[in-house]
Amino acid sequence: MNQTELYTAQTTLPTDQLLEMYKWMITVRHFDRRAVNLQRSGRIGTYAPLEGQEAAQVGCGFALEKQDWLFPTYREHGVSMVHGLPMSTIYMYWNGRPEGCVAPEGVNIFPIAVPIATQLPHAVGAAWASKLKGEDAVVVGFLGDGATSEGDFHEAMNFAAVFKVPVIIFCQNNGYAISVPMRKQTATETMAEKAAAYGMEGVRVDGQDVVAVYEVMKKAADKARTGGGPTFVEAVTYRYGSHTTADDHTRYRDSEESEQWRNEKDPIDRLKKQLIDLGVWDEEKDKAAWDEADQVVQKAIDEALSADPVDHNRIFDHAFAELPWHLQEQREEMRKLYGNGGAK
Amino acid sequence: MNQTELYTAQTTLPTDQLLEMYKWMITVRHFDRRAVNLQRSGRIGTYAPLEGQEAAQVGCGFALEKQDWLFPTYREHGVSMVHGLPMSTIYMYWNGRPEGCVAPEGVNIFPIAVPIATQLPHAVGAAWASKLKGEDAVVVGFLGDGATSEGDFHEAMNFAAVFKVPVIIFCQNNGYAISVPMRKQTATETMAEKAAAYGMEGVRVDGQDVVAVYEVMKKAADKARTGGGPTFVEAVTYRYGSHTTADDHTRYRDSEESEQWRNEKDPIDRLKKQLIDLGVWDEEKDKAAWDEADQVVQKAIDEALSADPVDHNRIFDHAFAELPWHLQEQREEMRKLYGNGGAK
Amino acid sequence: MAKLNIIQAITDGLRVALKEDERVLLLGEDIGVNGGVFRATEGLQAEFGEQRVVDTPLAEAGIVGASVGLAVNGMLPIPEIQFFGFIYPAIEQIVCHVSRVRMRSQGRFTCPMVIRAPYGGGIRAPELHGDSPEAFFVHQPGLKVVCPSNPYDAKGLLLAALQDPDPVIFMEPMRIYRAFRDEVPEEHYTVPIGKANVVKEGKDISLFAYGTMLRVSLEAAAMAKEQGWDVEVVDLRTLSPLDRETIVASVQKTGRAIVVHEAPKTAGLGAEITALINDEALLYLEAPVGRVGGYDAPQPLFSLEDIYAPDAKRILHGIEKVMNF
Amino acid sequence: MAKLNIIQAITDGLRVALKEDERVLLLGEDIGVNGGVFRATEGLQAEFGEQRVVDTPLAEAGIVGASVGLAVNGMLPIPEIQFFGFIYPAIEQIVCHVSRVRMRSQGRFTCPMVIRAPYGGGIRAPELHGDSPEAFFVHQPGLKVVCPSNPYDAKGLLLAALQDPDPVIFMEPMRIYRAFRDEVPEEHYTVPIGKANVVKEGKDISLFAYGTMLRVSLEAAAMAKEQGWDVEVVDLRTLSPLDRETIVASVQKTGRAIVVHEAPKTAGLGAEITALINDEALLYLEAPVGRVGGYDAPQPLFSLEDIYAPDAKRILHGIEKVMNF
Ligand SMILES: Cc1ncc(C[n+]2csc(CCOP(=O)(O)OP(=O)(O)O)c2C)c(N)n1
Ligand SMILES: Cc1ncc(C[n+]2csc(CCOP(=O)(O)OP(=O)(O)O)c2C)c(N)n1
Ligand SMILES: [Mg+2]
Ligand SMILES: [Mg+2]
Repeated sequence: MNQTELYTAQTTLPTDQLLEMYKWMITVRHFDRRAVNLQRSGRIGTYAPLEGQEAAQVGCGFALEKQDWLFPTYREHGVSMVHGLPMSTIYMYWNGRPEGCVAPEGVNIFPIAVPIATQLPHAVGAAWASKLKGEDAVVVGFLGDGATSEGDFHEAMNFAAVFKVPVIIFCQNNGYAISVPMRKQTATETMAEKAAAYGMEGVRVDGQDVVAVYEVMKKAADKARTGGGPTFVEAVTYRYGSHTTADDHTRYRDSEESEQWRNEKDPIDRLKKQLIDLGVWDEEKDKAAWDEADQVVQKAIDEALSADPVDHNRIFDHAFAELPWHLQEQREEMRKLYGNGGAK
Repeated sequence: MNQTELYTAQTTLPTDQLLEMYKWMITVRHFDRRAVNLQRSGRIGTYAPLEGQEAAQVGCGFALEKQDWLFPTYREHGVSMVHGLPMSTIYMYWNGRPEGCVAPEGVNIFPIAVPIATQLPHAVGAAWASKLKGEDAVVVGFLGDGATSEGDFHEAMNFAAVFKVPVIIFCQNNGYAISVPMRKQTATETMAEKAAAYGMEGVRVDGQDVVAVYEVMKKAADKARTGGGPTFVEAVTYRYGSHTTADDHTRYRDSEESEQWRNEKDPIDRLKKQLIDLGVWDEEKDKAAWDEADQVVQKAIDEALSADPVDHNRIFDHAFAELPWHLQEQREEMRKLYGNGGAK
Repeated sequence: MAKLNIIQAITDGLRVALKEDERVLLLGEDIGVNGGVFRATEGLQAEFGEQRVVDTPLAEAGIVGASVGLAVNGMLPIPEIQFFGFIYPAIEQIVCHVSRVRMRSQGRFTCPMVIRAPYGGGIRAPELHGDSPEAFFVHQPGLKVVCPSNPYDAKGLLLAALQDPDPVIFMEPMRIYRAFRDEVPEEHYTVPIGKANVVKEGKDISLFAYGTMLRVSLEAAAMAKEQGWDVEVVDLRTLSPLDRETIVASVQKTGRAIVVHEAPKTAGLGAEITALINDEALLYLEAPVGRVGGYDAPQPLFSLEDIYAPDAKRILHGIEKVMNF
Repeated sequence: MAKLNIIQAITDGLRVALKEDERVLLLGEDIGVNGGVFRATEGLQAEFGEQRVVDTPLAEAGIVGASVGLAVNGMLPIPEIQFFGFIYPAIEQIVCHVSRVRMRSQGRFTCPMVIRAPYGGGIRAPELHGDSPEAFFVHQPGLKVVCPSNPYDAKGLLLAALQDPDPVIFMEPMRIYRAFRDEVPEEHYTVPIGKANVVKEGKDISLFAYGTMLRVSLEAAAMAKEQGWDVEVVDLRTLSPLDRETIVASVQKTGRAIVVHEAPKTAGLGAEITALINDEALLYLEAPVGRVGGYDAPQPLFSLEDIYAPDAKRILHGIEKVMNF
């Protein structure tokens, strides 16, 4: 039942889907690099880069249906945009804007959970509701390697298995929790083997191979959708850069390590080579694709950065459905001191 | 590395040790039955009976050295008395008396932890300290089957394995968490298999066979003492009675089940038969042993119930090393209203 | 009308909710076939099935965390925490998520739920079964906190909490679960959240209490009567948001006030109510607001619990101090 | 004497502690080779080894829970919680155990430790990095809570906390970690726990603040000066137990008071201090005690954090309300 050797792609996908995946992966990477630069130039706040993890996220995103739910961490930009979250929304989040947490109606993406692993019980609960309502929506709860140490991970895994809910617990094992390497995080060789402790299927997949990730997630999603219950998926991947723009990864690991991943296991190079071998891709097409990505990303950046200043009434607007007296008075005082914001 | 089929005794022990174990087991059982009756007759408060779990606890107690530490739950009366906690202390605990939490100097038994699984990180920390100080004390953290669902269990198991501390996590799987049977608690067949998720050795042992429990615990303790790190032990056992005297087990399980355990797997009957087969025991000796147990237990009860009324100054005596001003004033007021207690 | 005690009124309220709203789902430890350790869910699993009255694994963060996901995806969960003192492992879920989902998602998602928990001491239970950490939840924005003191309010507040679009912490006074019975209507009715109840009018001093302490306070008020002091007793019923109007009006009338709770005195509800009176009625005060709470020492084992929690004698002493100021 | 900022003073205090007392052990997330996300433990693992400065798995209950066992068995742990807003998963360990071990064991076991955590907003960090849940720990008996506002106090309070036989929550004002430098003695010294500090004498109104809010309050005091109000500014330094003498003496002198903190206003420290003043100095009050806190709404994302937390303008407005009462 448990697959703890690295799962690699068994089949190949239709060319047009591979092309679509590839374009998404470069878009995600470009989005990410621009975000890092925006932070450097002081135009957005602290940002959590994902460069290196594009295949894990795009592969996951492609395996899901529109009605499915995501319960993301702060690093799920890639899968979130594939699942329908506007890029500009994500940029706004990293600019500390409330709109940055709001997915469009019909896009089932829960706001980013900052406290580690706390979103996993939510994912299990949402999947439970989906099951109770007889809907065919599947839920994906995201986490990293470090998050497996938190009690909430344990409780969520156990609830998922006991109630056999349609959830996939998707762990992107990028080798580090900020500065802490996996070997200091757990005494196991893999994360996937932890699933057995819950009587849950666990799969370890090459997170740099978008097709492998897609296959594993698709299988898990189909299983969940047809009443087969939860799956734990460990995607073995790597973040090339720092934990966030506030972090300096050279303090805790030698750059050779990340260079090696970049040179030998880059998910984009890898797919690009496949596409070229298939004879459906070349450098010219590639340049065009990056240019297109740049336009899309630029548009999102312009939108995010040109948005009106945040209306400070938002502090109160959604604190409660109906503001209790003390919040009403505090809002009044705020308006008196700092202006009405957008309030009528 | 993992032993998930039921471990049964490989050797037999010296006759005098078996006799000693047997006497302890009947003493524990007698202590337990008297406690239930004392509660019924209103002379102590709610009590958590352990009848049926004597072998698991006595076998564990015998495997430990004087300097070893226990971090018990509310049901560890048996192992606690074997390890040196006076019976009268235990009775006082169930009478809501502060002295009931206090082990004699030199007896390393931490006060009972009521919040489920919260004592396990303490056990790991104490074992860690023992390792850092280069002492050869081993620590045992106790829990039940239900407790494996709590986040603190998970975090303690992971810390134990990552820091490779001399701790044994000893789970008495008595089949129920109050009314909730194991199959609703976890989707695994056993508790022992959960250890693998932490890269820890897990052993499942017949908790009704005192020798088997002794062997497994002795091995785990020797391993811990010699730097081999932690072990998770699942002792498969059963509580014949209710969760506590405030519970009614007939509401959630049919009494046949417990009758069956009692008739077919009783740890005391089992050892008694062995002793008789060995030709070292007979009914006469047995009666004498129960009489002796009765005297010891009666003495403890007299001591516990004849103790002076609790001095209410104890509310403040140990709140802080030095009472801050507001507690001093509150103590003054208490004395004014309710008398000095034993205060000079 | 049936005469029910508090625990029966809660069971009745839960039954009404399960009947009326298919989104309602009860989850917790031992609430199924066992009917809960206090029998609050007695018979409900048999009546509504294992899908709607669910025994969970032993994990409070899991119970509350799963409830967040259930609520966000359209259910109306009623998680039971077996004792309020066992809510601590769920505090991260409550403080980081239950209370913030609406705000974080700017209203895109909401998290209505009623978290039930019996609180307070007095039943000779082991340690930590008697904690009263309500101040934590009153301090945390995004939550409401209610606490009934009688069967009628218990059912009415429970059904009001379930109608509330925001999450509510529902504290149950376990010591008086079965202490007395009231007429409780069979049908659906609500007791409004945010409204206190003047249970006994008086002109000399206003006493504010809730839950278990209400009746003890009435006792103290009767004793005070003998000393010629006419105590107005106010049952707060909702601890967050507080019913400022009723509290302030009462103090403006009497000019004196005292707050009573089981929780430790320092930084408890008494502090907030004293501060509220300070804000709104300082000039009416003829004496400092009195606070009678549990001692600022960890709650002791049960042999000392009666002396730890305020009793009528201690409350009377508090009243004396305020009256004789 | 070296001029150090707050973060350097803390590092220095930790170094002194590690040097002087072999029982001392630091544990937490990313505190080893990375030196902590704020560099509070910079260089300490290199200097004292992996046994004494320990990177733990990502689990706060585990960190604090293991610290209980370490302390009980003779070590003196200094767990770091990466941000105060991430202490919630450890609250069960703190409230049920850290604070109660001495009482529960009647002194047989003790649990001395210093739990360090940076608190408050203002650094443009993601959500929940800016929480200020100190009121929880002030309400819980068995704990002490301290919060320095400058480098000298930071080292002195840290070393005092380490000498304290009881557990101490050590709040670090992250927004001003590097804001300014003070003369900080190299050697061991302590700033007594339980003693507030009158940083600016004044005769018209007493302002009580701590940590990050101290300097903002001094700004507000300067602005008030222009309006002719002479504000006395008191740095509480210890939040539990409060320095009653200093607080009361100040209010008796000025007749007016205001409390400032970043945490939400309702049931925060401001409530307890208002109640304390009510208890001890009611008759001296010429106006209600003012409370300036964070709004009673969940802390927003950072684009709104400056308007959420009190600034000099809001504090001045609070002062005005009290002065013009
Ligand atoms: C409860 C909690 N503790 C600590 C943190 C601070 N923190 C943010 S990310 C992180 C490391 C997470 O590592 P991992 O789970 O591997 O995810 P990754 O960042 O590598 O994607 C930590 C410790 C937090 N956000 N929440
Ligand atoms: C955190 C917490 N939640 C709930 C409880 C109430 N409770 C006490 S014992 C118990 C069941 C424990 O079952 P198990 O771990 O199997 O141990 P056993 O009682 O069977 O020995 C529960 C739910 C508690 N004490 N602590
Ligand atoms: Mg990681
Ligand atoms: Mg059990």
